[in-house]
Amino acid sequence: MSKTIDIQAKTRQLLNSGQVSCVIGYEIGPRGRTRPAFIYQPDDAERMVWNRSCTHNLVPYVSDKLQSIEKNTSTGETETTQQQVAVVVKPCDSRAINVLTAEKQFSRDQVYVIGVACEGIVDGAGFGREDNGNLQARCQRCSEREPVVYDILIGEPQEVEAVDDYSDLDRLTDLTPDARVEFWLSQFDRCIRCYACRQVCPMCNCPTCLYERDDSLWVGMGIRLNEKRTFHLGRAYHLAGRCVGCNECERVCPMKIPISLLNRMLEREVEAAFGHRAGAAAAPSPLVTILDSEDGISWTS
Amino acid sequence: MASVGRHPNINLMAYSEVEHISGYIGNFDVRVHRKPRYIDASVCTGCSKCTEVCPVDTLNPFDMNLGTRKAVYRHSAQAVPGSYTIEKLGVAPCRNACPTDQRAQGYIALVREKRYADAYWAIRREHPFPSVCGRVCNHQCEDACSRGKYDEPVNIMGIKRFVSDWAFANRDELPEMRDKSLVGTPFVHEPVSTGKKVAIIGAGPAGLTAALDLVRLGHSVKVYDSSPIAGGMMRVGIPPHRMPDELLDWEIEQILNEGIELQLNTRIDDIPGLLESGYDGVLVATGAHRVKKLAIRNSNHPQNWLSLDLLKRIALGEEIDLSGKKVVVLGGGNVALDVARTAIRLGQPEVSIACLESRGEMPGFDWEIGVAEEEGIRLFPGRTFKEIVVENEHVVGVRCVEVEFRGFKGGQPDMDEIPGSDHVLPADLVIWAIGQGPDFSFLPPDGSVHIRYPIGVVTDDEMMTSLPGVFCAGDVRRGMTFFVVDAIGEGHHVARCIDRYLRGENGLKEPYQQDVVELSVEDIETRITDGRASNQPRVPISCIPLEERLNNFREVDLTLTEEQALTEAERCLGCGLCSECLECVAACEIGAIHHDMQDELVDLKVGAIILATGFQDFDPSVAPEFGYGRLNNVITAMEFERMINPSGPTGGEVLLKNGKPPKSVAILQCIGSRSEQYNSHCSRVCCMYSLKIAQLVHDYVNAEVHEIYRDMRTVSGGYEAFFNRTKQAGVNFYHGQVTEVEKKNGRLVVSWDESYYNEPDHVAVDMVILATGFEPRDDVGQVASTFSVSRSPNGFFLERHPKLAPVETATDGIYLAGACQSPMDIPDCVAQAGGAVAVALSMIDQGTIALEPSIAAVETLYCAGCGQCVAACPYLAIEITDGVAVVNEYSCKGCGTCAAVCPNKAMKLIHYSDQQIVAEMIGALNLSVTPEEVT
Amino acid sequence: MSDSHGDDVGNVGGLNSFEPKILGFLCSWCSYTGADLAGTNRLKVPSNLRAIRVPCSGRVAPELIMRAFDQGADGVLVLGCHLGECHYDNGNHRTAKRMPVLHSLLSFVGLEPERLRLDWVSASEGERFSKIVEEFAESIRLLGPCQWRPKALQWEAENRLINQKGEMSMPQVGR
Amino acid sequence: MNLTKVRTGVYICHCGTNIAATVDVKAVAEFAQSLDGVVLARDYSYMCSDPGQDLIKDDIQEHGLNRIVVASCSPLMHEITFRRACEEAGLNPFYFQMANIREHCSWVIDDMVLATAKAKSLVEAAVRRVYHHQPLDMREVEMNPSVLVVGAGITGIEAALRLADANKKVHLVEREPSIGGHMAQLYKTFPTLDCAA
Repeated sequence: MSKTIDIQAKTRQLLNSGQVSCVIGYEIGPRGRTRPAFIYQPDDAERMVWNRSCTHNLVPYVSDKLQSIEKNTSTGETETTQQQVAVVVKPCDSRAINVLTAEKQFSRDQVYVIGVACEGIVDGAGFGREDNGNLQARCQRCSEREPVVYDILIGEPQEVEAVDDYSDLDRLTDLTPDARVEFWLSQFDRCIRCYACRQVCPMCNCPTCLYERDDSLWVGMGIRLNEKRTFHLGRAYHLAGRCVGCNECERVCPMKIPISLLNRMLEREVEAAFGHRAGAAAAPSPLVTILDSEDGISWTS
Repeated sequence: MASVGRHPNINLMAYSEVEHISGYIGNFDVRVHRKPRYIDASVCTGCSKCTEVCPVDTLNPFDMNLGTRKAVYRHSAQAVPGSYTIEKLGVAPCRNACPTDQRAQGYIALVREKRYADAYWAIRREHPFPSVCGRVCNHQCEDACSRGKYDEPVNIMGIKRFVSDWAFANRDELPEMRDKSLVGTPFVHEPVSTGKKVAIIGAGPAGLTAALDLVRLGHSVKVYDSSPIAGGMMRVGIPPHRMPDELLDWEIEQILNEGIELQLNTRIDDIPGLLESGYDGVLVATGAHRVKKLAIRNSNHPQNWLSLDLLKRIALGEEIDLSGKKVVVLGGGNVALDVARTAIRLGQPEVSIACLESRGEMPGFDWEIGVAEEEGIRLFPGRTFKEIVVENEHVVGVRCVEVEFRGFKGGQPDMDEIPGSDHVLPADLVIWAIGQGPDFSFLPPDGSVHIRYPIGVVTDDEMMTSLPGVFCAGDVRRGMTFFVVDAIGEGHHVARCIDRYLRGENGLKEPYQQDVVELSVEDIETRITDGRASNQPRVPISCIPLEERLNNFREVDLTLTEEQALTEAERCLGCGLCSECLECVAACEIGAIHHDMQDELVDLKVGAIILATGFQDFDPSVAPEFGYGRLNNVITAMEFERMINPSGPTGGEVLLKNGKPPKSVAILQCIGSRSEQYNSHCSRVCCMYSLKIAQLVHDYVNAEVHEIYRDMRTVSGGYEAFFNRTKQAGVNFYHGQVTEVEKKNGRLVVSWDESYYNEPDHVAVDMVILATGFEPRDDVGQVASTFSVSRSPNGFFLERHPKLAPVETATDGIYLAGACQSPMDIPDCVAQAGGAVAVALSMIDQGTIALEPSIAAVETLYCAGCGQCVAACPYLAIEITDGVAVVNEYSCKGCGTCAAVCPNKAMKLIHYSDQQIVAEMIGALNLSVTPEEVT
Repeated sequence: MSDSHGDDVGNVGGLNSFEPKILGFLCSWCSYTGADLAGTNRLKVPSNLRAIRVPCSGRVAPELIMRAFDQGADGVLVLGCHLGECHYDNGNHRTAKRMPVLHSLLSFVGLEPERLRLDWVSASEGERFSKIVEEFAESIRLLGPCQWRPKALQWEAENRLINQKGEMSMPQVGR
Repeated sequence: MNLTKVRTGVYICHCGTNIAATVDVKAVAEFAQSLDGVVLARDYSYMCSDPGQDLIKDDIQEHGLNRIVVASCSPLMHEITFRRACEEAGLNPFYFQMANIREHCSWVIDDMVLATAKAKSLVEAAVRRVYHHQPLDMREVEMNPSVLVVGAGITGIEAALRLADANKKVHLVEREPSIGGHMAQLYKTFPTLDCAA
């Protein structure tokens, strides 16, 4: 319980001091489910809560909240102090902040980061099915229990021995190419292009997504199988070296498509080739910078 | 050539290289790196006076290493620009390691030429006390000497002592010191007075060095010292058996003769008073003469002497007799060793040394500890002193306890006493030598000069104390007793600081430090095999036999004999090539030589670039079958060119190794060309220049000429006639492919096969000339990537089109001319030069240039401002302004990398847009006509 | 233009002498000039290659390559200048870093690794160009026609998510 | 891209026998005629010759063509020539695309059928691409009149002097302390054996 009290106290203090105009955190919804909360007034602070179902990655909301501030400041009020937004982040979410600051979506001093030492989120969180008691897949293999970037740390990060051997990928890499085609076609076939995965992803910040345009240069508007496959592969490639592995895309997918397999395969590939871990530091993705000598890549087939 | 130097439109940048270019046709930004000549080209008249005094000889690459030249040289007889150049490879490690920045390689090079007087003055220009440092220095220069990586370092200290002793011996006939100007300042006959007065307290190494430097800078200097003789620790700290004092007195006398007032027996107590009484600056250089004692029982008993007191009384000539006494010297450093070896000479008493450190870690020189033991001094290392045992007012011993000592931490010894190791060393005289500290009593009592008690006076990084105008240098500043050489180093530095304080910005700057030369073992071996350094082992310092040292203060170490000094000087590898002996600075009357010149970077804006970087000759040493390098008198064509050239190394005489002209010469063609192992291309010109060589040999050397050729390629007008003229002149021609050149009974036998006319397949001659072919320069790859020019299979630069664009490259605005594009003779080079100029002019004279419109363009509607394109652009042509990417139209060259990395395809490359490429792709893949009827 | 996804599923090439359709992206400063040089030297180059000229290999976006396979290409060959010789200084560095990542993504999803190849050809390497295209065409011919596009269309036809009876089929979730 | 507005002219070049020997130019022209947007497809012996270029200019005027595709040699050779031809006929030079059916096709493929098939797909690719071409103008940029000459051997010296005499500012950069290069080392030079200085 102490984390909730600390977060509430911090929220009240930030809002009272006027340092931030909005605090993004978690609250319990009317039907008892944990959901994102946007607190503007100090006395709403007690709505803030922290429990083992705080699964949502709140970083995507930061840009929207900052935009809304710019709007009202630009309407004539001479807003001198640099208005900030506060956001509650788990260790995996915190890496998203580094990636987005590297990609100039907002500057680091525009965000007051409330880092929480995470003990892992329970499986089934967000859907009111928290009963089966074990952790989400991403938490079982996660050993980074302290956010990489925070202005205040809530709670004591414990030392956790967890190994990420990417075993979930081996199941696929052992198959023959044809079997893999079959597997993925069966998965993509179920996709209904609702774009939930894109909406929840902090890295997908394009104004109008390439795969939602009507010039049908890349993908038509229908839900033909090769178009769906192109959308998923294209999005996976765009996340290479940028995806922080918060796995929200897979959680929210109504059709249960194992999207994280694509992202984690690329995560392993980029780490092996360039020693780059997305969001570990505020650095651009290695795919855009020039080769330096120790990159593992000497592509002369 | 001369017209190039004087043409108003040509900005000639010789001795320079292009480091980087960017931009595009019509608007190239070029960065040129100008290498330092160390001679002001605009001032140098080419009078070559500097080469007359330069002691360093090196092989002359212009003469294909047949002749030698000096370190300061003119590139060639008709060089344009005609200015001389000094070749420096960098700072020699010995100079870099020396606290006084002494240019050891300089005076060693002068000794090597037996110019001992010049060597002495070269030392004295920057080191006032060679006799002292020739004897007692801790010679860091020898530890850093590159020779140490091969066998043993050069005996630099020994050579320095030899020079100073020689100068002392010949001091009456010594020529006047030619160049008294301070190193780093332009040459002046007499220093120009600045009207500033400086008072220096303390006539030790630091004080006197600073005094000398300041006088040479034109300030008037007065030195005060409380003791009756000048020299500080050099005079009272070093006993006569290590340093006879008449040498030091002579050196101090010479310093004073340069216009320095010395007032001895004067203790200055009122430093602010000096400033008021007309001195513009004061330097405190009083050293560290207060001997320390441990506060143990009876340490103040009269039979406890202080180390410096004994040495001072000896220095002032007092007769002391310690025969029959038991003397114990406390302390393990150099001062303790000096005291012990002095004591044993005063009547052969029983002398022993007791110290804290263990035998291996005693701070004194290892060699001197050994000598002390030889002279009968007993060592009791690794113990501390508890009490001076006194019985009926007489000292009888020192109670000690053994310790396990681990060095000093924060000034306190870190040790553990070994229990039960208590014992008494019998002694009736104890001499303290555990360390010295500065005496601060003369400083103003109001504490206006801050000190860090007990260490030393506090100074800022301009060596100034807290009292403005009062400077401090030497042991009084650093507390710990250092070596004489460190004090001299501080003296030089504080003199520069005072000069800057007195004269503001036209004060003397800190010297610019070039990088240090690092010789690999291979470099060392080649310098020895080239004969530039001898292969002799190091000559050690010898000393007088043991018996002659008893009860007298004759100097123990002997100086090197002249032969020994010369053999040692021969061993010096000459690391920096130019030895920085600075002889040339004085020799150049017009003052054009500045040894601290620095590299320069010049930025230019140009419209077009013409590459005419040329070729290099094939090096036949990689082809053993021709015998080059293996057999005498097998030379390359360029070596022949230098020999027959009257301004060449042999003055136009073609000579064999034995000095006689050859009677028969063979010229072998296609060396390194048209072969699978070496270069596959034909070098085009060797046939013709071989004919020329044949005629020259025939006419000037009147020797029999045999030319072995595979094909006689007389490619353009007049060449066939030239071939016929050569034949008529009586030159013998054999067709064939040379297989080997061997030495048989004194003559060189060339044999070949594949002969058409089955003539003889071998000939015996005196000399063989190899017509070596052309190949790309070694660094052609690096030059190609600097100008982003691609290369043809044989390595030369690749032209845009072999027929339609021979002088252009794939990049607009960058043109090729001459042999850098492929081997060609002089007429072709001149023609290509004209061609490249014509194409360049045709571009430039248009005034404006039309560039392809295919550059990047942003659809701001789709741009998320993520900046991935900014990181991807090789030309930094994109910026993010208010959240959206903006392309700089002029620096974008249209490579399209940004269009590929943009996740949202907001970035478009005009004329290569995604839409156009996808359409092209669909068309290309619509193989609507499948060739069923493929046979 | 609308029939850009023309269903030419049928004429995938004669059964006996399968002629692979290979799409080439050639950078105009080095590999395109190298290809021209192969032509002027009359070297033999398989006819399966269809070259598209791009200013730099850095221009070849991964989406273009995925679109090529989607369009029915049997093999995609990207040729650029050797590292360090790029006319645009370091444009080809991005290609060198991007291709292996794209390559592993596509083979992870089932495309045979041999169908995509990146290589460096300089303006004077005519023989190297013809050797690379020959090797590549031969390796694609061994693999046979690329099933990437046809499989997707055929899979979709048989396993329509909502079958004719209107029930939504939810095959077992692959975990 | 509304097809009706695009009127493409396709020209297949024989290049003497260089192309016609292994590519059935007539079949390719016929195939081109059948492509969308192509109103006119011809084959001619030497497109880069003046009559060849006049063919294009006249067709543009007479048939109101607004796209031109020429299937002949490498664009690195004659793209500029054909662009100038379009420009002279009043058509924006960037409404033009080339298909390389010589260096990439006829010269490297022996089998007539395969070469013709490849030529056809290259032509189709060019035709489909030219739909999307935009009218563009070359960018005008000021030229800096000075020249950098790297290397001061006989070639560099000759170039520098010529440029300087043409009143251009020359920056002559030489690595050695003096100019002269290899020639300065020579005594006499062939064939006239005159002095090398």
